Amino acid sequence: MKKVSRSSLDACFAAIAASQKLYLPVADGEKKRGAKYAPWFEGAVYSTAVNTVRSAKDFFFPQVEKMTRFKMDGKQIEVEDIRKENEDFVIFGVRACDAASFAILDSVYLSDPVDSFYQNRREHGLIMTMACGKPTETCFCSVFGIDAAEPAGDISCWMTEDTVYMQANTEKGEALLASLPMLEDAADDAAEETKAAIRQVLDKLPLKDLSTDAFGGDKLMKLFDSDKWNSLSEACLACGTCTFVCPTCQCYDIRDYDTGHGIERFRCWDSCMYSDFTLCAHGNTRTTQMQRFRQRFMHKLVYYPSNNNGTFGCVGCGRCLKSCPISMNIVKVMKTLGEGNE
Amino acid sequence: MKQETLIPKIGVVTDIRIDTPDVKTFRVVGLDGKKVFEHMPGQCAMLSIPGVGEGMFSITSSPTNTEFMEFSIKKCGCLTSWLHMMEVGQQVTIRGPYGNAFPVTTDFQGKDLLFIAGGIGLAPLRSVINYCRDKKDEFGSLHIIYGSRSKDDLVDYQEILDEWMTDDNVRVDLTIDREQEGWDGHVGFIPNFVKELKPDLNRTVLICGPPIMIKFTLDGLKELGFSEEQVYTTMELRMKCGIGKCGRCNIGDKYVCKDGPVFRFDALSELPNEY
Amino acid sequence: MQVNQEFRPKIVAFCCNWCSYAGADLAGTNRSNYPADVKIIRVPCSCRVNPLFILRAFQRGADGVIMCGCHPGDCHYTTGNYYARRRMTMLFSMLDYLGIEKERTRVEWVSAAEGAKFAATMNEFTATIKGLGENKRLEDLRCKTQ
Amino acid sequence: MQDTMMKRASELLADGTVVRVLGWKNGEFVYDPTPAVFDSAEALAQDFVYHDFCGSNLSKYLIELSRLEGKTLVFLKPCDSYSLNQLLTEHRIDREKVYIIGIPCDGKLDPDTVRSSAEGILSAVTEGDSVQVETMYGNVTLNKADCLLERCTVCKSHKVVVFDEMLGENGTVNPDSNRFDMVEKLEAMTPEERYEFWRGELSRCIRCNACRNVCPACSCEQCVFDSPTSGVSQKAAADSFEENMFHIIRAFHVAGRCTDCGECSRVCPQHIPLHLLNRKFIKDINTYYGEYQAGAEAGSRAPLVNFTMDDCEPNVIYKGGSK
Amino acid sequence: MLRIGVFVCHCGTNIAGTVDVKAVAETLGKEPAVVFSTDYPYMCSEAGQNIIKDAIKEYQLEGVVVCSCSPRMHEATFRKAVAAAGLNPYMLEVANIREQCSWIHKDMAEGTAKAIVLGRTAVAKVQLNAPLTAGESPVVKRALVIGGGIAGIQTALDIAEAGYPVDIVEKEPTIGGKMTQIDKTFPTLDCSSCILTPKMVECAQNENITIYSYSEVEAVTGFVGNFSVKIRRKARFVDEDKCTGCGACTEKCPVKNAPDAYNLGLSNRHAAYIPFAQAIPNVAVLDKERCIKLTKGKCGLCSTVCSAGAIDYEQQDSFVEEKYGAIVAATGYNPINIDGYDEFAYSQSKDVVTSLEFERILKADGPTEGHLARLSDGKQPKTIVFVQCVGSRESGSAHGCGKEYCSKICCMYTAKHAMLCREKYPDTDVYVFYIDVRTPGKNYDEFYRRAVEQYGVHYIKGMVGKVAPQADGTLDVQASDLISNEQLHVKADMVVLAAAIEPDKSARPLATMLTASMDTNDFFTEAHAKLRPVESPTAGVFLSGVCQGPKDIPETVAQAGAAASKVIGLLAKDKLSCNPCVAHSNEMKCNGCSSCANVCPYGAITYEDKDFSRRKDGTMMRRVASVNEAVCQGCGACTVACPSGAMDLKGFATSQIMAEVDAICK
Repeated sequence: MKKVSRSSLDACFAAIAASQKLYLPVADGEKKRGAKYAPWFEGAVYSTAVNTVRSAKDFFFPQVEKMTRFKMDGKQIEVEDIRKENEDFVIFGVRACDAASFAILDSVYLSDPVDSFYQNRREHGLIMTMACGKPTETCFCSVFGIDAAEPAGDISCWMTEDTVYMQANTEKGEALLASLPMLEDAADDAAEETKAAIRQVLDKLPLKDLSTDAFGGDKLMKLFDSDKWNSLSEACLACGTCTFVCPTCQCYDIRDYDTGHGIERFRCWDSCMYSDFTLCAHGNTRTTQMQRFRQRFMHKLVYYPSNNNGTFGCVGCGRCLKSCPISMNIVKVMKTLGEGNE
Repeated sequence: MKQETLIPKIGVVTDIRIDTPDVKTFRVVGLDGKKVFEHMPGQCAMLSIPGVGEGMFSITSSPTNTEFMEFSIKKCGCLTSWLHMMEVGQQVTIRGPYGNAFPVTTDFQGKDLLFIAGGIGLAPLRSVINYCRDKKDEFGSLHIIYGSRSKDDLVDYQEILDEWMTDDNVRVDLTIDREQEGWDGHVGFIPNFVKELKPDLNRTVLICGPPIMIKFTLDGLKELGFSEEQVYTTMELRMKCGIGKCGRCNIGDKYVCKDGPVFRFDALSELPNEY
Repeated sequence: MQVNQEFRPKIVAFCCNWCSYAGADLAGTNRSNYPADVKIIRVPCSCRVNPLFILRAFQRGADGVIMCGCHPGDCHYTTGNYYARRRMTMLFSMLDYLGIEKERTRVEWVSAAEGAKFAATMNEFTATIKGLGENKRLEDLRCKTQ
Repeated sequence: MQDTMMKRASELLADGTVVRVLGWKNGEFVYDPTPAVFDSAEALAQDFVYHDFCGSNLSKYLIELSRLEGKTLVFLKPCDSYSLNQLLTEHRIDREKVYIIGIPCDGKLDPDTVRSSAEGILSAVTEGDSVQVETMYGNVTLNKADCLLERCTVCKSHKVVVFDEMLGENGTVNPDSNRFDMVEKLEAMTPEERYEFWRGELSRCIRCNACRNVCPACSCEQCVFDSPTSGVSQKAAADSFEENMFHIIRAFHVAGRCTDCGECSRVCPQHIPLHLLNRKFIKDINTYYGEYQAGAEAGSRAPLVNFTMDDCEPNVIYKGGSK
Repeated sequence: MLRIGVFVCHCGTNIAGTVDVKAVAETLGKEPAVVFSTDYPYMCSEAGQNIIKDAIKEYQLEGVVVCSCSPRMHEATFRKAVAAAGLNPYMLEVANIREQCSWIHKDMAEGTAKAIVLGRTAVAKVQLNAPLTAGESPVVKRALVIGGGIAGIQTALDIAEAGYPVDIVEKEPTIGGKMTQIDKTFPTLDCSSCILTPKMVECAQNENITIYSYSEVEAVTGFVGNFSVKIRRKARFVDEDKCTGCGACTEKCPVKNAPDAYNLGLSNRHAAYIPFAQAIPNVAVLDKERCIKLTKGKCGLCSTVCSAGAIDYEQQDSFVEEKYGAIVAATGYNPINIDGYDEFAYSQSKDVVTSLEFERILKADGPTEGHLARLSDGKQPKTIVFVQCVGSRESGSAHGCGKEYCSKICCMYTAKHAMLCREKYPDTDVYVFYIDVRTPGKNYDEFYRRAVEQYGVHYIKGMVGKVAPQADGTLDVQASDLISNEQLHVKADMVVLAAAIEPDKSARPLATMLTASMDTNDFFTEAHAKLRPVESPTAGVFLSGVCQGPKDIPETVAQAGAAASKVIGLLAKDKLSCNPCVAHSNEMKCNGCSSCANVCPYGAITYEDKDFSRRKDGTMMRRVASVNEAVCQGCGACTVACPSGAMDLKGFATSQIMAEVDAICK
């Protein structure tokens, strides 16, 4: 384990940023806007807010990415592979929940056939996580077995009043820490006190007892046919907010754009909440908002675990609890469906 | 950098056959004049005209055809209309093959097969039929029940007449929905026709056609004594990205792109009715 | 080909069929010169011009968009240009509010008899756009020729 | 107020005047009630709430609800009643199918603001001018005025403009609202400054469409942006142009119809001050075509489907107004 | 993708002089979808057209682009050529490379480059063209004239004369209108009744004309060629078919104090009355406000004296519903109410009268039986002051009822009045205070000059500030003489005010029913101020007389005839072919919000509730717009007003214009 005083943290950032791109959470303008990831710059102030409004998935699965270009000439088509090898980058301050979300994204994008766009970013990205000193009421990562005191990532960090402790978990992380001269060695258990303090707070979180017993692959038909979906979804506006701030939502659409001098094929986030998500030439398989709403939560709580050894497709980051325009969210869904269904 | 499955190859249309007023069959090869890739019967490929759209189509030619692939495409939307306007020599983009295939090398081995198709639903089955005909030794006899709205809407009619009907190992029963001049064959809807024909109960069944036809035919087969375990269908209409990642194709926890498009009905009936 | 890389703007002019398009024709008949940068799209009435078209033009690389219609009160459809007038006022105001150069958009009423005015307007407008340079604030980078 | 509302709703359900009640349902935390439909007194008793976090505008839900059998009871705050009136004007809601109870409002709280001032909220109660917040990390007292939704800080009207009955006393229009101050501030900037300001804001857009979907004026059966021919990629901010395009056209389409209910800004997950676009149009309409408040009267003709022969010319933009 | 052919015209050297037409044809030939491209010296010539026709057949062209002169010149020509080759005429686009290219550019390279862009734009558009067919709608061969004044009468007579049935709806018990009340007409001074009455009689006698007097239009639906109109026939309590017009009821009627509208209330009539001797129809009416039988249930005297048994106290309003191919509005005018003009003492003195009241005084069947006399004391006035422009040409709204426009007829009738006074009563002093004297028109200025020069009328340029009734019964007229720049006092015995005229109050609701537009003064607007002055923008609705704007009798009659000829032209057709470039609504996208209907100048958009039941979701009724293609003129205002883009315009579709934009900016 390494450590650095908080006063030297900036120097540490500067050293990382000297060799590669470094992103870290900073305050996003006015207070109520919370935090966002931004490239480090001289004078950037690391925000300890829990959590950034947008998740860290953006780094690996950006909202829009160009895939390929086509030149059309009469009957001829020319395909241009515009992929470029990514540059190395570091994301600092990723919370335990987001760190756990990468495994879920990996299970989709790195399974065969591998998505090379995603893979390339993953290979070049280094994740420095930060344990949650001050989790908030919307946090419920522990429900999904995530320990906010012990975040994953290439490097895990803990912050106290005056010190930041860093623990490399991978070779990549090891190498980065080794390259930072301002780091001092610390005892392997140096962060234990901090972890204990964090766990004490985690134990007080209002949602810590949320039960997942009613969910999982084996409950598929019972949950699918539940009549509670109607009332749960009645206020849903069919916007994509929850899916776009969600660290594990990974649906996309592939579209063509005629630039006037060629066709650009790009991929963009899509949302299962949108009415035309499943619309195709033969019709639409999910015509009501209830069906679309159900799909999102069934996916996270039933379908995904069914195909992934019981791992849920939610990491309890709480973003949807904060962002949903009508305050409907996975916690309410779980509680409502869970009632009498354990 | 590694091969990216979402980045397509170029295919050239070398032949266009007009099957029915709204179905055309396109022959596609790669720029080198060879098949773009190998496939198994029931698998699909993503065809696209950049700027117009991408669409998943079942490969209707048999894998035993070593020269080219064929796609029978019905005109029903923006992309298919565009495809129908193509001329020979037009290039398209193509990626695949996608999805599972009919279990021709496993479950179907040695079995007598019954094909039931409605309209353009013959397209994915044609690949299996011709595969089985070419590998006669591996399969029992083939029974094909095929129907369409009218005589003019029967896809591959010439091939049916010239090749299938002349094959001793193949029995073909055709029907059309309504009486028509110049048609002395059977008239009536497929589900009833199947019931009338009372096919052998030991046959393994492959159904493809409009959802309503599939539903009633399946009911009819069950009445006759067939079990769901005997019956297969394909749902390639639900495929979008082709690789089970874009998030659309799931029926319950099954992804049509990965777990399908070929399903046995006993597996399908365990899933939510959202298809 | 050209040695000096003079900036040649792309200008789209929407002209109503009954007055301004006829005015443009008259400008031609009178051999009144105006820059070839101006290309005209014929619409039945100025009220057919949707703000979407104007934004689309900028997206696709236009540097200036001008809309011409019958003088207020002279609309072939009696009231079309009154609606167009309000719509364009609102749209232009919004573009300006977003910091997009307001001089890139313009409305001019040109009657079928005002061939000279049409040519003069186009000369003047092209000069203004040339002065402003390339449209940067409402461009779509994808559409720029590489 | 909550009890009075519940009592009255139960009465109307009991006497058959209405068959369902549209209101707010208790949330997980104090600040997250969800709009909900109740069909019995029991359901009301169990979950119905009304408090200072019930900011969401219920009027848009009535488009669907008024198509159902039977009457729907809805509670409308002043802002919401303007939206409802506008929807009536546009024939989107059948007035006969709605029973409106007007409820006075003295400002709703912005959960984001409260949350940003108090982490780990366990409860929050308004007491007079202050909000008492209990958090996991201790108690905090906030000034209510500092926690209001933006629209409430510049409230245009405390008057419920359409109702079948009022609970409590109806308020009045607030002619002294300074809701255009920020618009004026922007107008006073140079175009370059304005451009920078809006680029900064609009580049944050994630195209989640929450602003559109919550907007009572954006009630189209199918949005123009949801058409494959729109030339805009609907859900992807594929280029800065698309952000501009979406927001300009959205503002344009609601121009003269927007009642300034502020829902767009309330729901934006990225906190883009979208109301400043709508208010610009409202201000322009007031300046150029005479004072007009959408939704103030059902049946009024929206300024952009109206004209006078001596309207100003579009070049008024070049002359006056902003720099 | 359509198979497109491109045809580039040289127009001699007109185009080829500054545009390299070969290069244009060659470049456009390489565009995707263009399967044939050529150039020719004169595309519009027969040989040129044959090239197009042949190519359509040979290359199975589905779309044609002609790069030539302005489409305003030869679009129709090429459409015909294309149609002759079996292609839909609307599958053609013209790229204007002459007026908008070769003629304005001098540089060959520049002209050629632009011509290519214009051609490419047309190719992009035609790619999205759809075959259009002009719809047809049958024409009901019957016309309706609303208003039975001289305008309506003349229009009806002209239409009837051409052999078409025509109905007149008149809200008063008799046709004739304002002209019946007038004494003499300028500039010939012939008797108004003498020229009007024969026309009224002709109306009554013409078999093609049906007069619905004492009737009003209640509702109008339909569109050009096919209007349905509901007419309310107000109860007159006299059976029109039985009444002989003998007048017995009017003589015996005990109620004698009803103000006589024919005399503008200057005298009284009975409750049972015939408006005036020459009324058409010559049928009595019972004034239901005043008739004792109808108000109190007693009396019944008229019934007893009526030998024809025509009196029917139980009569109710009845309704007639009829179909018409064309409708003419001829609703006329009224003088404005000048009660607001306190300074002229109109409400204080009986001797301050309006010009129309003065007409009644001069006319033989008026309250003074044609003697020039003061209404206060019956004495003949010695000094008469005429005040011009009372309520006309008033800017702002000093009196709340003034009009900004010129009423047009006042200068002339005042000259007439002044002249008549001086001729019959040469000892009368006549003063006319005016702002301007406006006398354009044949023999008009001569007429006015005669009043000044021959009859010695005192014309004074200046405004009357005040009229003060004096104790001796005279009126002190205080005025300014703007020419000598001095204040004047005239001691007058009578003051005549030339009150402004305004459209009849019935015009506004009628316009709403007809979806015809009106200006802010409630005059009907014409389809084009100069070129289509007697047509309303609403197809099938025509304008006759003052309802369109102030005018005098000769002008009214001229316009009435013009309107009639337009109606005849319409009714002569068996079917109307509609403009195929019309709006249409996509019901799936339509919100039913009425934005489109609000901006439609033609009232072409209607709404209906339609069932949009979706699978599983039960019934769903939605209000959706539909466009009447026979009425829509294709301006496209609705397409932009529609927020959801449900409205589109055939021939100028959003996608087409977008494609043009894209092509230009490429």
